[in-house]
Amino acid sequence: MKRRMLPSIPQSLTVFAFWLLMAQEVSPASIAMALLLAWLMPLLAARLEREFAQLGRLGGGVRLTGRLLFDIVLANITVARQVLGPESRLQSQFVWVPLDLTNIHGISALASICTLTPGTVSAELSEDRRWLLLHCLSVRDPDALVIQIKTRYETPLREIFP
Amino acid sequence: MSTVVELVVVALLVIGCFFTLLGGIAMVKLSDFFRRLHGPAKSSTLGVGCILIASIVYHWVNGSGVHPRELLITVFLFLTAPISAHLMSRAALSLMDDRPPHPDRTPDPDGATVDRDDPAPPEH
Amino acid sequence: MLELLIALPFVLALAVALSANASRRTSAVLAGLVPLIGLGLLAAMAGDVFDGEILRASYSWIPEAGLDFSLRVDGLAWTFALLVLGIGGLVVLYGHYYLSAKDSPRRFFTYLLLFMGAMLGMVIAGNLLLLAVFWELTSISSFLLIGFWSHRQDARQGARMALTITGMGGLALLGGVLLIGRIVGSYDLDVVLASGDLIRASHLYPWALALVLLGIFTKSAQFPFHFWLPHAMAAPTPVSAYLHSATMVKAGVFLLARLHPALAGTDLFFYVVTSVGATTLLVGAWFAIFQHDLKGLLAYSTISHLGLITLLFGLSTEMAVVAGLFHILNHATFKASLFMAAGIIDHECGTRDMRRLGNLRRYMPMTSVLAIVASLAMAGIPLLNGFLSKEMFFAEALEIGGHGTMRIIISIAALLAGIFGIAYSLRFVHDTFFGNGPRALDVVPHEPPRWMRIPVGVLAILCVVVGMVPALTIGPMLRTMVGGTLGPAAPEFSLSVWHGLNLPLMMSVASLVFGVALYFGLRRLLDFHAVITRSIGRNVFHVNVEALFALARRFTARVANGSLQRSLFLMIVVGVVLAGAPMLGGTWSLLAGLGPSQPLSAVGWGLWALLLAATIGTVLVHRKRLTALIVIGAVGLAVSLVFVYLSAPDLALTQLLVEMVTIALMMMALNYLPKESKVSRRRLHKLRDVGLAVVAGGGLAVLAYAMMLSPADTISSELLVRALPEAYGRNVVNVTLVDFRGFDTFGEIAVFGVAALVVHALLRWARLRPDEVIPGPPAQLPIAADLTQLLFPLALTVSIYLFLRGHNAPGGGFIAGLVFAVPVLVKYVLQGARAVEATFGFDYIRGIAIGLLLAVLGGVGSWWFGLPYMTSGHLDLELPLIGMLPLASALVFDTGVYVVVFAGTLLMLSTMGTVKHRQAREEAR
Amino acid sequence: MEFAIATAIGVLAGSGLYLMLRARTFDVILGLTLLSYATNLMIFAAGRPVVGKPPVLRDGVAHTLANYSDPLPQALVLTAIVIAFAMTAVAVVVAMREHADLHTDHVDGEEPDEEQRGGMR
Amino acid sequence: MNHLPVLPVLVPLVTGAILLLLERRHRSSVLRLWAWVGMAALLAVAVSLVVQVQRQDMLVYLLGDWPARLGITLMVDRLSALMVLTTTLLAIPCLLYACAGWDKRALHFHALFQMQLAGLNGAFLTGDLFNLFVFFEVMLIASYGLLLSGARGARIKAGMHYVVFNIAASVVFLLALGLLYGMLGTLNMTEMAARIAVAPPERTLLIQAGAGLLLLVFCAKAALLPLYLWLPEAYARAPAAVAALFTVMTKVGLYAVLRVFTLMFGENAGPLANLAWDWLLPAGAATIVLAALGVIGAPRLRIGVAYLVLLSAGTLFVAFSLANAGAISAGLYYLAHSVFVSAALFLLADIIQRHRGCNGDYLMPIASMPNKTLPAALFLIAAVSIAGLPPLSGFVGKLQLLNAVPEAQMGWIWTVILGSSLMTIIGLSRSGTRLFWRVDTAPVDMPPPPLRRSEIAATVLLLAYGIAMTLFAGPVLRYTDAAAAQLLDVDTYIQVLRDTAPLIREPSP
Amino acid sequence: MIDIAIVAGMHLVGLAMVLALWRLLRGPTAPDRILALDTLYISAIAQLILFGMLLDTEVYFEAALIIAMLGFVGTVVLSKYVIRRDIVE
Ligand code: NA
Ligand code: NA
Repeated sequence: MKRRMLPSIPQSLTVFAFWLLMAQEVSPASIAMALLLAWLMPLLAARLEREFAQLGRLGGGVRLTGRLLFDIVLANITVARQVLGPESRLQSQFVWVPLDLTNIHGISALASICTLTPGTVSAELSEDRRWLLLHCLSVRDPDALVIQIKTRYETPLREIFP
Repeated sequence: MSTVVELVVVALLVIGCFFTLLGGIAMVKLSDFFRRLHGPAKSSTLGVGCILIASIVYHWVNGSGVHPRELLITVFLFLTAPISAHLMSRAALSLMDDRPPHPDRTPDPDGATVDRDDPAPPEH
Repeated sequence: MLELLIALPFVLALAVALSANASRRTSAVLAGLVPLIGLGLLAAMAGDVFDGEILRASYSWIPEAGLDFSLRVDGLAWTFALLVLGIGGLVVLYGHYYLSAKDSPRRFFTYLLLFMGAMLGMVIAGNLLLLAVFWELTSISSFLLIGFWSHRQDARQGARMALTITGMGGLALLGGVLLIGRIVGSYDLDVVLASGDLIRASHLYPWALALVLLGIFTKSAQFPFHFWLPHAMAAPTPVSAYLHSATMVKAGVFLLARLHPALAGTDLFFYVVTSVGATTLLVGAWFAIFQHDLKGLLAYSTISHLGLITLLFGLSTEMAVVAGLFHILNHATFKASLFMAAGIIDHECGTRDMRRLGNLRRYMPMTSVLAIVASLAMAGIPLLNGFLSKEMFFAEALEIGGHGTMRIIISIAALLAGIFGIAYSLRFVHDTFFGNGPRALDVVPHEPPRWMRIPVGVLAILCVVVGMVPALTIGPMLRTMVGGTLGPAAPEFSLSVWHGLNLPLMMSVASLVFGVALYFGLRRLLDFHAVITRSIGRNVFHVNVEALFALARRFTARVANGSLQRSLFLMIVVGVVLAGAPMLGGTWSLLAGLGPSQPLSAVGWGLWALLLAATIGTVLVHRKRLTALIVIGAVGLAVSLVFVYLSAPDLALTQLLVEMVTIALMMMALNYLPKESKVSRRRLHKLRDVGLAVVAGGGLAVLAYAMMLSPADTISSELLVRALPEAYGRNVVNVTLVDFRGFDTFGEIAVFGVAALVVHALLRWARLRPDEVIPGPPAQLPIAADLTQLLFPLALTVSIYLFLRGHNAPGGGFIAGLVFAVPVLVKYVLQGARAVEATFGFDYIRGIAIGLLLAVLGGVGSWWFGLPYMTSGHLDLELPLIGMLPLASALVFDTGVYVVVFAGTLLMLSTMGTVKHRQAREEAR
Repeated sequence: MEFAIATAIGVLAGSGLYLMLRARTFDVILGLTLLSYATNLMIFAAGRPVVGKPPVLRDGVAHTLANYSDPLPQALVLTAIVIAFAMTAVAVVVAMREHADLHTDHVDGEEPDEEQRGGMR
Repeated sequence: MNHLPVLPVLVPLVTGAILLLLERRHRSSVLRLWAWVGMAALLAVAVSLVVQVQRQDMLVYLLGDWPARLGITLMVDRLSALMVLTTTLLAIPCLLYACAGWDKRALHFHALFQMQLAGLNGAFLTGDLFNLFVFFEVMLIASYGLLLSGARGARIKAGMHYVVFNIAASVVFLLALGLLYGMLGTLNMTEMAARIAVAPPERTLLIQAGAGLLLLVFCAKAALLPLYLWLPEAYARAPAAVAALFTVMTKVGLYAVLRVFTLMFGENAGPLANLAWDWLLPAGAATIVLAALGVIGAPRLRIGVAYLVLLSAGTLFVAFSLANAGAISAGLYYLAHSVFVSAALFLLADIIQRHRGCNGDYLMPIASMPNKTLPAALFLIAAVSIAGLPPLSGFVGKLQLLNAVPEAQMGWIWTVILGSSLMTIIGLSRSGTRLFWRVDTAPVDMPPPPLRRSEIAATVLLLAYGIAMTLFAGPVLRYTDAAAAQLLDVDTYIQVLRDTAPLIREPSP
Repeated sequence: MIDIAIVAGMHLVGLAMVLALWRLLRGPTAPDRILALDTLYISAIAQLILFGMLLDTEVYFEAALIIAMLGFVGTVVLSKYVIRRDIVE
C-alpha cells in the first residue's frame, strides 16, 4: 500500500524541496502545491522505473558529501596543474576497479563520484557489473588508486545502498 | 554591499571562470579524447558551480532577493555531468580498436582467449 | 411553341438514353417522334412565318454575360429547321434499318437527337452567344456520331480531326461573336442584324470578320480546312447523310446567311469569302473525280458545293444570296439521297469501292434509278433542282460588278467547276450502276428493305419536282427564306426552268460537253483506278498534330523533369528577382537615410563569431551527417544565446527544446539513412548554387539591415500596456501567444498534432531496413539509466513550474510540454522503447485529440458571456488555508497546448523509435 | 549590432539555401533547418532587438517600448519555430520512407544518370 | 453575438479531434458517421455564411474581443464566404469517394481530412497576415498526411518534393512577414493596407521587397510559372479523393494573391499600387501555354488532369491580374467551376485506372475498359466543361473572362485563352478516344471490379455542381460581381475594420 | 569592481566557448565533437548566469536550467547513436 501511494520517499522529499526552491516562496499555496507534486511526481515516475533506490543508513552520506566536496576542490587544482603543464608528463591509462558494491544505485553513485573527482573518469561498467573501468589522466600506481577509491568512497556507499 | 561580500563574489567568479576556461583549454590542448574528457567533465562543472554560487550571493546581497533557484542548476549539473562523461567514454570506447582488456577475460593459463567483440550472450 | 421545339430533341434524347431495356424499335420510334412532332410545330408556325413575321421567345439566363436564352424564328430559321427536322426524320427511318445488330441503337439515336437538338438550337437561336453555344454543341455531338464505330481506327481519327478543326472554328466564332457584341453592345440577333453599318465601320470589324469566317470556313469545310470532311466519312452512312449533306456542314453557310446583313458588303468580305469559296469549289470538285470510295466522292463533291454556296454569299449581291440559299436547299436534297443510296450500296454489297462495283442497275434497279436521278441533280442537269441554282450561279458569276478581274476569274472557275461536277457525277453513275458487273463481292447484291429505300425516294422525287416546277414548289419557301435573310432588302425574283437562251445556259451546255469529255478522256488517258490521291490537308494535319503531341511531350518532360533542385532553384531565383526588383534603383538608396545603429559588445561579437563559424562549419561538414548534426547543434545553441542576449528568453527556451527534439528525430532517422552524402560530380552546379546562395543571402542581409535601421511604428506598445490589466499576465510574449494572438497558437498546435499524426501514419505500417546493424544485444547503460531516475521527477516538476508560471515569466504550455517530453525521450534512449511503453502506457494519439479539444474548450467558454471566441476571463479563487489562487481562462487553453505538445512529441519519438525492421532476406523477396 | 544581426541572417540564409539545393534528402533537411534559423532571426529583427529588455513586465517601470523589447515578433517567432519543427519532422520521416521504398536518398528518388553511368564504367 | 465566422474552423477541428478519439476503439462505420455529422454541420455553417454576407456585406469577428489591430480578426466578405462554401461543397464528394474504401487504408484519414478543411477555411476567413500563414501551414501539414498516409514508392517521392517545396515556400512567407511587420508594425491586413497607403516614400522599397516575397509564396502555392513544377507529380500521385480535394489547394494561393494584392497593394497603395498585376499577367498567360502543352503531352490521364489544374490556375492569374471587377468576378466563377470539374476528373481517372487493371490510366497501351458507358458519359461532360466548351460552366467562366478583357490587351489574351481551350480539346479528345473508344474485346482475365455506387455518386455530384452553376449562372455571377466590387473597394474595408469596436474592451486609440 | 569582474568573466567564458567551438569543428572523432558541444552548453550556462548578474535580473534562470537539462539530453542522444546507431532500441 505504501509502495503504491508513495513509491519513493527520497524522491518525494526531493521534489518537495525542489518546488519550494523554484517557487521562491514559502506560502500555504506553494506548500500545498509542493505537497501535491511530491505525491504525484514519484507516482508518475513510478510508471517508468523498474525499481527505486532504497536508502540504508544516511549517516555515512553526510560524511561522504563533505569528503567529496573537499576532494573535488582539491583535485581540481591537481588537474589544472596537469592540464596547464606539459602534456608529455601525463601518464594516462585505463584501470579496472573490482567492485564489491552490488546495488546498482551504489555503483552509479560511485561512478559519478569517480568522474567528479579529478583525475578519473568512469568509462564503463562491465556487463556482470563487477568491474568499473576508469580512465586516469595521470597515474603512477594504479593499484594504490584502486585501493584509495575502494576505501574512500565504496565503503561508505555500501552503507548507504545496502 | 560590503567589501567582504564583494570580495567573496569576485573570488568565486574568478575561480569559476578560471575553471570554465580550463575545461576549454584542456579540450584544445590535450591530444587524446580520454584526456580531453577530464577537463569539461569536472573543471567546467566546478567552474559553472562557482559562478552559480557567486550569482546567488550577488543577487542576495544586491537587494533583489534571495535566488536560491540557481542552486537547482548546480545540483542538476553535478547530477548529469558524470552521466554525460560516462556515456561519452562508452561512445569513444565503442569506436576504439584496442580497448582495454577486460580483467576477467585476460588470457588465462589454458590459452583460451575470449575477445570482447564476440557476441557473448548477455549474462541475465 | 419554340420552347417545345427546342426541348423536344433533348428530352427525347434523354428518354432514349435512359430506356435501357427498350427494343430497337422503341428507340427508333422515340427518336422518330422528334422530327414528327417538330415538323408539326413548324407547320403550325408556317402561316406566321410565311407572312414575314418573326416568332420570338426569350428567357433570361445569364444577363451578366448578355447571354439570354432567346429563340427567334424567321424565314431563314424556319427553312433550316425544316431541313434539319425533315431530313432528320428520313435519316431516323433510314438509320433504323441501316444499323446492324451489333450497333447499339440507343447510343446512336441518343447522339443523333443530341445533334438534331444542337442544330435546331443553332438555327433558331435569337442571341448570337446562344448561337455560338449550340454551334459548339453540334461539334461535340458530331464528334460522337463520327466516332460511333469507335472500334475503328479511321472513325476515331476522323472524329478527333473533325472535333479539332470545328472546335477551333467554334472558338474563333465565339471570339468573333464577342467582338460583334462589343461593337454593338448586344448579342440580340435583331439588334445585331440592324447594326450592319455600325459593325462595318468599327475598327474591330476586320478581326470580328476574320474570326467569324474562321468559324464558318472550318464548319463548312472550306479550303484549306476541307480535309476533315472526307475523313468524317468513317461515320455510319445515316450520319453522313445527315451531317454532311443537310446539317452540320450547312451550319457554316447558314451563319454566313444569317450574318449577311451584318457583315457583308465590304471589299474585305467580298474578296476573302469569294476567293475561299472559289478555291474550295475547284479543289473539291477536282478531287472528287479521283475518289474510289463512293462516300469519298460525295464528300469532296459536298466540299465543292459548299464552296459554291460560300462563293455566292461572297458575291453579296441580292440575287447571289438568293442563289446561295436556293442551292443550300437543293444540295441538301440530292446529297442526302445520294449518301443514303451509297449507304444502301455499301449495306448490300459490303463495299463502297467503285473499282469493285458496277452494273448495279441489274441488281437493284429501283435504287439505281433514284441514285441516278439524284446524281444528275448534283451534276446540274436540266429539269432537276441542281440545275436551277447552278444556272443562277453562272448568271451571278457573269454579273459581278466593279471587280473586273474577279469577274473573269470567277466565271472561269464556275465553268471549270461545272465541268468537274459533270465528270464526277458521271463517274458516280457510270462506275456504280453501269459498266462491268461487280467484282469479288462476298454477297449477291439485291434491293434493300423497302423502308430503307423510301427516304431516298422521297428526296429524289423532291429533286425532280423542284426541278420541274420550282415556282410552285419551292418558290414561297425560298421567298420566305430570302426575306428572313435579307430583311427589307430582299429582292423580287422568279423561279423558272427556262430563262431563254442565254450565256448561263451556254455555260451549262459547255460544261456538260466538256465534263463528259473529261471523264472519258481521263478514263482513257490515265488509269483511273490506279490513281491514289492522298489528302495533303490530312497529312499536314496529322504531321502537325503529331508534331504538337511530340513537342508537348518532349517539352513537358524537359521542363518538368522531376528535379526538386530545379524547382527550388527557380524559386530562389524568382525570390531574388522579386525582392531585388526594388533594389534595382540602387542598393545605396535603400541604405541611405537610415537611423544610427546600436553598438555591440565584445561578447556580442563573440556570439556572432560563434554563430557564423558553426553555420559555415555545418555547410563544410554537411556530407558527414553525424558531424553535421553535432555542429548544427552548436548553431542552435548560438541562435538561442542570441535570443537570450537580445531579450527573448521565451524564444531561447523554445528554440533549445525544439532543437533538441529535432536532433533526436534526425538521429533516429539517420539510423535508416546512409551515413554520408554521396559526392556530386557537378562542379558547375555547385558553383552556380554557391553564387545564388551568396546573392540571396547577401540580399536578405541588406534588407534586414535596412529594416532594422528604419524607424519602427508598431502596435506593440499597446500590447505592453494592456497585457497586465486586461490579460492578467506579465510575460507579454506568453500573453500574446495565449490571448492576443491565441488563434495563431491554436493553429500552431493543430499543425503540431497533425505533424505527429503524419509521422505515425507514415511509419506505423512501414518496414524499414537500418543502414547498419551493429551486432549484439541492445546496449545496457545501467549507470546512466539509474542516475536519470531522479532527473525524471525533477524535470516533471520543472515542466509544471514552467507551465504555471508561464503567464508571468518565461515558460508556458508549449515550453512546458516539451520539457515534459524531453526526459521521457531520455528514458526511451536509455531504457529502450519496449521497456518504456510497457509501463508508461499513454495513448499519445488520444492525447493529441484531448489537447485539441481542451484548447477549443478554453476558447469557447467566453460564449457563455456573449463574448467572442477566446476572450479571456479571470478569476481570483479564494481557497481556505491556501489563499488566493489566480485563474485565467487562458490557462485552460494553455493546458490544451501543453497536452498536445507533450503527446505529439512523444508520438513522434515513440513512432520513430519503434519502427519495424526489414531484414535483408525480406528485401530480396 | 544591426550589422551583426544582418550578416548573421545573410550567412544563415545563404548556407541554408546552398544546402537546400543539394541532391540528398538529409542535406536538404539540414538546409531547411538553417534557413528557418535565418527566418526566425529575420522576424525577430523586425522588432528592432535590444539588449537586456525582455518583455516581462515589472512593477515600477513604465510599460512602454522604451523599457521592453517588442513582444509581438517574439511570439511570431515562437509560432514559426514550432511550425518549422513540425514540418521538419515530416520531412525527416518522408526521407526515411523514400530511402526505404526507393533505395536511394536522392531527392528525386533515383540516382542521377551521370552517377549511374559513372558507376557502370 | 454572432459566432458564425469562427465556426468553419472550429467545426472541422472538433470533428477531427473527436474522430481521433474514436479511431482506435471504433469501427469505420462509426468514424464515417461522425465525419458526416461534421460535414453536415460545416455545410450548414458555410451556407449560412453566404446568406449572411449577402444580407450584411461583411462580418467582422474580433477574436478575444481585442481591437482589430491588436488581436486576430476574422473577416468574412463575399469572397471568403464563397471560398468556404466552395471548399465545403468540394469536400462532400471527396469524403463520399474516400468512404468507398480508401479511408480504411490510410491511417488517420478522417482526422486529417477534417484538419485540412479547418486549415483551408481558416486561410479563407482570417484577416491577419500571420494568421494566414498559420492556416496555410495547418492546411499543408494535413495535406502531407492525406497525400502520404498509406503511400508507397513513387507517391512517397512525389510527397518528398511537395513537402520540401512547400517548406521552402513557407520560409519565404516568414521572411516576407518579417519585413512587412518590420516596416508596418502590424499584421492586420486592413490596418497594413491603411499604413501602406500613407507610407513615406523612403520606406516603400522595403515594403515592396516584402510584397515581392509574398507574391512569390502565393504564386508558388498557386503553381504559377516557373514555380509549378512540383504540382503535376504531387497531384497525379495523390489518392483520388485527396487529389480531388487538392484542387482547391492551388486556389488558396490564388485567393491569397487576390486578397493581399487587392487589399494591401491595390488601388490605394500609393506608389505601390497594383504592384503584382504587371508581373502576373504575362506569367499567368505563359502558365496557360505550358500547362496546355502539359495536357497534350501527358502520358497518363491523371497527369493530364494535374496540368488542367495548372491551366485553370494560369487562367485565374490572368483573370485576377486584369484587376477589373468583371475579370475578377469571372475568375471567381471560374475558380469554383474548375475546382469541381477537375476534382471530378481526378475521381474519374481513378475509376478508370482501377478498371483498366495493370494499364492504369496510361494513355498508350490498349486495354479494355469494362462498364464504360457511365464513366465515358461523365468524362465527356467533365471534358466539355473543363475545356470551356458550351454550354457548361467552363464556358460561362471563360465567356465572362473574355468579356472582361480590356480592348488593349484583347488580342493576345483572347488568343491564349481560346488557344488553351483548343489544346484542351485536342488533348482530352485523344485521352477520351484512347480510354473509351479502343477495342473492348481484349481478353479479360479477371472480372472487372464493380463500379462502386458511392464513387460514381461522388463524381456525379461534382459534375452536378458544375451543371447547377451553369443553370443558375445568373445568380452566381451576380454574387461574384458583388464580391469583386466589394474586393476593389478598399476604403470600405478599412472603414469597417476601424469601426468595429470590441464588445467590452476599450477600442484602440 | 564586481561589474568589471562580471564582464571579464564573460570574456573568459566566451574564450572557453571559442576553444570548445574549435574542438567542435576540428573533431577528429564524433565523441570529441559531442564533448565539445556539451562543453559549449555548460559554458553557455555560465555565460547566462553572468549576464543575469550584469543586468541584475533573474529572467534568464529558466533558460539556464533548460540549457543544463538539454546539454545532458543531447549528449545522451548523440553518444547512444555512436554506441549503437539505433538510439531507441
Ligand atoms: Na511563454
Ligand atoms: Na505559438
